[in-house]
Amino acid sequence: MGLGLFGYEPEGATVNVFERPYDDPVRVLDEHGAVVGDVPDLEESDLLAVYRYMRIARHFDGRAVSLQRQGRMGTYPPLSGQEAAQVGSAYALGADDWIVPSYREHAAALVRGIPLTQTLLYWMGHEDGNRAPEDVNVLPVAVPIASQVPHAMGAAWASKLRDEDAVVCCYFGDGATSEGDFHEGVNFAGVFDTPNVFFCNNNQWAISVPRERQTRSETLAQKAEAYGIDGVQVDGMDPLAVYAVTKAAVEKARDPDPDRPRPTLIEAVQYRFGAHTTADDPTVYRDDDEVETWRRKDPIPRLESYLRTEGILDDGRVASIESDVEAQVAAAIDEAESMVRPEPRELFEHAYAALPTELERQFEALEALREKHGDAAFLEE
Amino acid sequence: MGLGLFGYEPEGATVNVFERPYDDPVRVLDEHGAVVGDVPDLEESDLLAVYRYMRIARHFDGRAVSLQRQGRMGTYPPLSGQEAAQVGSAYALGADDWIVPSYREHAAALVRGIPLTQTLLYWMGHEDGNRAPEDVNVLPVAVPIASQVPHAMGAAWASKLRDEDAVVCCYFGDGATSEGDFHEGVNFAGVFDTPNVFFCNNNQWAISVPRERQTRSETLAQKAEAYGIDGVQVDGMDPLAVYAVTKAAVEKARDPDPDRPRPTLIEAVQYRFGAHTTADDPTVYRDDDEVETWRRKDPIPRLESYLRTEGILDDGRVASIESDVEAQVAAAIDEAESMVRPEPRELFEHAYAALPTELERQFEALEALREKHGDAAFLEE
Amino acid sequence: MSETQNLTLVQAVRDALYTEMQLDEEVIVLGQDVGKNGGVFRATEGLFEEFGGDRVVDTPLAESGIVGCAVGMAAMGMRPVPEIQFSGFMYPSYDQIVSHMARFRARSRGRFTLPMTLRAPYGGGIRAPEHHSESKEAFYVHEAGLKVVMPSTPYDTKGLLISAIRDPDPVIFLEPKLIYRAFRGEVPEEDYTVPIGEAVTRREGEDVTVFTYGAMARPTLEAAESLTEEGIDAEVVDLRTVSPLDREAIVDAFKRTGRAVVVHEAPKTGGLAGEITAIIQEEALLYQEAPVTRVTGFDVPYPLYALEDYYLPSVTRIEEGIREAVEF
Amino acid sequence: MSETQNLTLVQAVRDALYTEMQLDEEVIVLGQDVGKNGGVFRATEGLFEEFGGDRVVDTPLAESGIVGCAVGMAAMGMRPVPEIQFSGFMYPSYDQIVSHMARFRARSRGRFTLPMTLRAPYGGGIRAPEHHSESKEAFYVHEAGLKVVMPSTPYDTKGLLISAIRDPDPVIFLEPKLIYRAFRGEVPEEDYTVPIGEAVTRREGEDVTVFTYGAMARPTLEAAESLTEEGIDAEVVDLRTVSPLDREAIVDAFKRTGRAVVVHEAPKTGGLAGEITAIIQEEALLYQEAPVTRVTGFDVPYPLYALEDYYLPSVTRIEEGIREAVEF
Ligand SMILES: Cc1ncc(C[n+]2csc(CCOP(=O)(O)OP(=O)(O)O)c2C)c(N)n1
Ligand SMILES: Cc1ncc(C[n+]2csc(CCOP(=O)(O)OP(=O)(O)O)c2C)c(N)n1
Ligand SMILES: [Mg+2]
Ligand SMILES: [Mg+2]
Repeated sequence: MGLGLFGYEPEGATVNVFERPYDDPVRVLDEHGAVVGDVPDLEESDLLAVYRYMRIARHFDGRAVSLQRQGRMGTYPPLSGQEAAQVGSAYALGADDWIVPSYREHAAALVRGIPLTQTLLYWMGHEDGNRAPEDVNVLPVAVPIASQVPHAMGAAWASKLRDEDAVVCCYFGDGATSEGDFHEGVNFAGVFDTPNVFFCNNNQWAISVPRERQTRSETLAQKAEAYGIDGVQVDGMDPLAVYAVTKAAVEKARDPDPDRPRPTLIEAVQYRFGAHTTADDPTVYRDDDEVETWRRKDPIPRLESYLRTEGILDDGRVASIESDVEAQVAAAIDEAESMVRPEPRELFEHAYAALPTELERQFEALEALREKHGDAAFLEE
Repeated sequence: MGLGLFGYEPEGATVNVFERPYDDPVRVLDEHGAVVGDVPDLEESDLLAVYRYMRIARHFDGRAVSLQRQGRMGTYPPLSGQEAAQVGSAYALGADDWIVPSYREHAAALVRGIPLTQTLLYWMGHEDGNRAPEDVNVLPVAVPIASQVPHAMGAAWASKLRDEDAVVCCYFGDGATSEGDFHEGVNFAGVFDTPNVFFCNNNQWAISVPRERQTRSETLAQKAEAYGIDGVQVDGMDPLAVYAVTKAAVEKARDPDPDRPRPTLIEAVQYRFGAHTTADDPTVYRDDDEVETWRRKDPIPRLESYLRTEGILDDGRVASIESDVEAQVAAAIDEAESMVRPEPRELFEHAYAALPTELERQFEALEALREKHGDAAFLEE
Repeated sequence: MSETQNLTLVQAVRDALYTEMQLDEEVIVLGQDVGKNGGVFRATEGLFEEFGGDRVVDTPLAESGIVGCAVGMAAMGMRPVPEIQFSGFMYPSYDQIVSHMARFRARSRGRFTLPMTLRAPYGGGIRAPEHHSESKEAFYVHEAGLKVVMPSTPYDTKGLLISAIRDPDPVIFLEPKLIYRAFRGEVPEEDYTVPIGEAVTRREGEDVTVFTYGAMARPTLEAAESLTEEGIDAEVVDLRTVSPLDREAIVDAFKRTGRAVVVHEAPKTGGLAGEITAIIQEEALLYQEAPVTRVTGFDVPYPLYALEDYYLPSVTRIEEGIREAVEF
Repeated sequence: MSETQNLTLVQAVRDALYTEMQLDEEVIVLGQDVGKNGGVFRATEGLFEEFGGDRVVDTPLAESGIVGCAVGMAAMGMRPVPEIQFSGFMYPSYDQIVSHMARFRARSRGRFTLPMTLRAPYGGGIRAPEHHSESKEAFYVHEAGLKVVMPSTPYDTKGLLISAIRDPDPVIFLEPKLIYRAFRGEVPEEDYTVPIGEAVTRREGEDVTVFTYGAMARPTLEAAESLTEEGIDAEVVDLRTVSPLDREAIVDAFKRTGRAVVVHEAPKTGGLAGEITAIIQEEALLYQEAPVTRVTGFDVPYPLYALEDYYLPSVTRIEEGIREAVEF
């Protein structure tokens, strides 16, 4: 397998990423990008892709926040600081694998094939933004916290029952671990030994509630004990460590070792640099100092510095990536903003496979009113 | 404190009941009643009381099952085999402490002061059976599995916030640990460090679903890890071990050690000898052999044999306890059966503190119908 | 004509499951005690032996987990049929039901559909403990995206359950446990469907139309029969599906008599009788000759069994309700 | 007369909490982000600083835990006021609400009562993400043992919330977040109560009676005002409490005009408009001159914000509904 110290080694090596103490996070790069662990076996093009995705995510995030400020988009949940966790993990999945996101996984979704335009549309209030293209294995955004965890388990169970290879990676936050659905979903995964990766984005805060207030357990990774599955902590701001750990978990889920559970709970320790959403003011509940401390762990300069050291990046390539990224995000925004407001029919269209008569009538009544009064009759205020 | 090896020793002894491996259950008496651990410091009268309560519970259980068979009672959940866990734990509580039961804790409720007559009435379908006498600190029977766990946490929190001394002991089964409410309630207890004892009656089965199918974790006690609280396994068919462990947990909850969490999760390993309820046929899903193996651990002969060895019991005292117990249970049955069917007004009486007009009208309509047609109008079929 | 069997309602449930599991590998049954034990009401009896533990699955005791994982399986195109042991234990999964099961299609604009059927026995009258007698169909009818079916005969049960399992949308299938074994009916051995969303007239009548469904269909028919002695000729319409309601059938049947009674065991306030009344008066007020009478459970928690006979609509109460509508 | 302040509706919420916490030590506020953050809508702003972390408590992210532990505290005689951040996130606690909060008194025959108040902002129109715009009061109205309050003015909000906190029974207090800051009103500084269960007439009128509550009260009043130009004189009744409904007020107000419209943003089928219609026709059919018109949300999942204006009853839609009732 070649993942060395961090790898999942079915041959029975004694040092195994799943046998570390829960409070000893897997690390590959330190805060300055110096190598402090086993570098996963990635091609140069892959390393560049990871870097590039993180840059897109960061730039997208900034643009989205300002679109919201300008009234061109609704409430938006920023992800800055969390790029490594999202990109590193999503990049470790195979083509047929699935992700089951919460509402903040724009970068993971992008890696898995959701166009930026759709993410924008979604936060601009268009239902279409939540429709993954046919060949993209991403379940819709789940807003009720932790409610997607049982879905991920069920999807993985379907894969197992059908003798398919797909592994299902579920994202959720530190706050989500307090919900009953987290417990029930992960427990099911243990019992039915489903090919799941439960990826916890521990960004230290659930809106204003700090991690210590969610639970008294020292780590979130150790919650795996309650389900008899593997649990591991990783430096969630180290894209290579996240990649390595997720890869190991995915491989174990796909090709199970008879002695190990297929499911893994990964706690990716990280920080959200910005507000919870554009509706939130984090200065009310947390100190600038804390933010500064975590900003020093920023995953992007970290990987960039490593890639520069390795000779994979230099000023010129960085500049060209930068302008590509800007162009790509700008194009997505243009496209999203050029979409027309959906037709009212869309309210009804997908409630059922075939519209019940009463809904047809309600739609007709709406149309009659539009006919009579025009759209202004609804859009007032 | 004097509990020795099993005790909670705030002075900082190194061997502590809460620092055992999760899969090493606390034991005091072996299956034959021989002493294999530290006997808790109990007066002779207390030992006899524990014995006597267990005998009442066993006898009551048999009578209740036959009342149901004879159509004199509704569905009833038997507890035979589980007397030690219920009596040993309830007996360890202080006068002001509370219990929060599920539906099978008739023996624990009895120890805490719920008259047998009320338990009978409840299973005979009378609401009054669920009204604890004013001075009895027992919450009503909770039928939805695990839903009482957050209540127990809230009650303990109230005690803490009011600077009171009461500890709250919550009972639930092995199956209950799979529910979200177990997770949420125990997690809250960890975070708010409430004076709680979470007492899991692991009787190996949740109706037909075996313990191994509930969760992949090796023990239920280890689920405490997920909440940063203490977890301990105890031989749930050893009344003295149950007493000792519960006592330690209660004392820790009441007089907290700054270095330890107040809440404890106790897994009492035990077996239900009979059916899940009188509506269940366990032969469909479990082997007689298994039942036989566990019957050998029967808590009653075990304690009896210890008490005989200690000279506390002899044939004469056993016989006199036996006839007392029979008389007591018979009297309770007579009393319960002499209760008249509640009046229909009882349907409405306690829905609200003051009956809303519409409910008053609904009641009047019911009475008018009774007036006109007599009770037969409702009781047909 | 195909062979028929003489089955109870619960046997018809089992037969429908068996039939669909035979025909479609993607159908799996999951829930508490549905496997080796065959279900606490024997609705899944023998399926575990027939189809094995991968298709008839005993789950941990966690309703939100059961419904939630079925959502995930269904999103992948399987046809899970989760069972909740009693409808009173559906509430822990309420978020999964209303936030996900109902909305996955709309949320994903049809990319993901949920061909799942959530079964649960509902209703009172069996001398059961607390929470085992609930009839809260209104909780699901108010949420768009769900279909809610409540059969009253073995024939309908099999046909409707097969329709539910084949339906591209999620269906909640509430089974009247009071009449699980109350009587038998002829049920074809083959697979057949009864369409979801169609009411059926169980008894024709001239004077008044009585709407009901599920376990209340029998006492309602009994009341209608017995009132012929008093010269009252009541029509009885069995709704069978409570969401979406068969508005056309309701309005047509009402217009023929101008008088209506709705019978259900759910509490009155916020129950379906109110909705049906509203439909009638919004579409047929000018035909209305009397107020719609609601014969329902009372607005109180369902009692323990010593008082349940007073709670449930009895034949006498239904008769009174019909008289009231006729005599107005 | 006591001093008054000019407050928004959300400030009135805060003021009620502040007032009761001052007066009664047993009142505690708990929920997600209610502490240091002062609530995502600032409904608990400053309370943490004033009363400390033992009485204004940030909880873990677990709704069933929040409601369930409040049940336990209330059973011990405290008066907890749990907040659920949005009413669309009450569903994970649905079992605690309907199986316990509603039934503890009845179950224990009055030994244990639950003087708790569950607060949640409800309703649409604020351009919020999915699940943040729900109006599903009907889910709670169908369960006996609960009271459900939905205020529409700052004055009522403070008075009703104080009543709720003092009520011996559990109250669900749904706050119209659309109008949290839409306008201000005079609110006494002292403690005062507005009785739960009493509707109020907001506008007298001769031709038709319009029933509404919560956030829809404003557009309804606006529609009523604007229709005077057409010579239509509409009465507007604000229900304020939706469980128990003020049947007397509903029936009396209806009898005066013989025509009614019910306006709510909840979906139509199974919504309160149906129940109100049923009440009217069961008590006042002979006064009825037109079908009761329901102006409600549609029977679809609440849309993302690009379409929400089409979903919510607008002034124009309400006007049309009133015209329909008047012109029938
Ligand atoms: C069931 C539910 N309760 C409450 C909310 C409101 N809410 C949205 S995000 C959030 C905090 C989530 O914290 P966490 O799980 O740590 O994820 P993060 O936002 O930090 O990524 C809350 C309380 C919700 N969406 N769903
Ligand atoms: C929420 C809920 N789901 C299902 C049931 C039905 N039911 C009653 S007891 C039981 C098994 C409980 O097992 P366990 O927790 O181990 O307790 P035990 O009965 O063994 O004491 C089930 C599934 C219920 N009462 N509540
Ligand atoms: Mg977080
Ligand atoms: Mg058990």
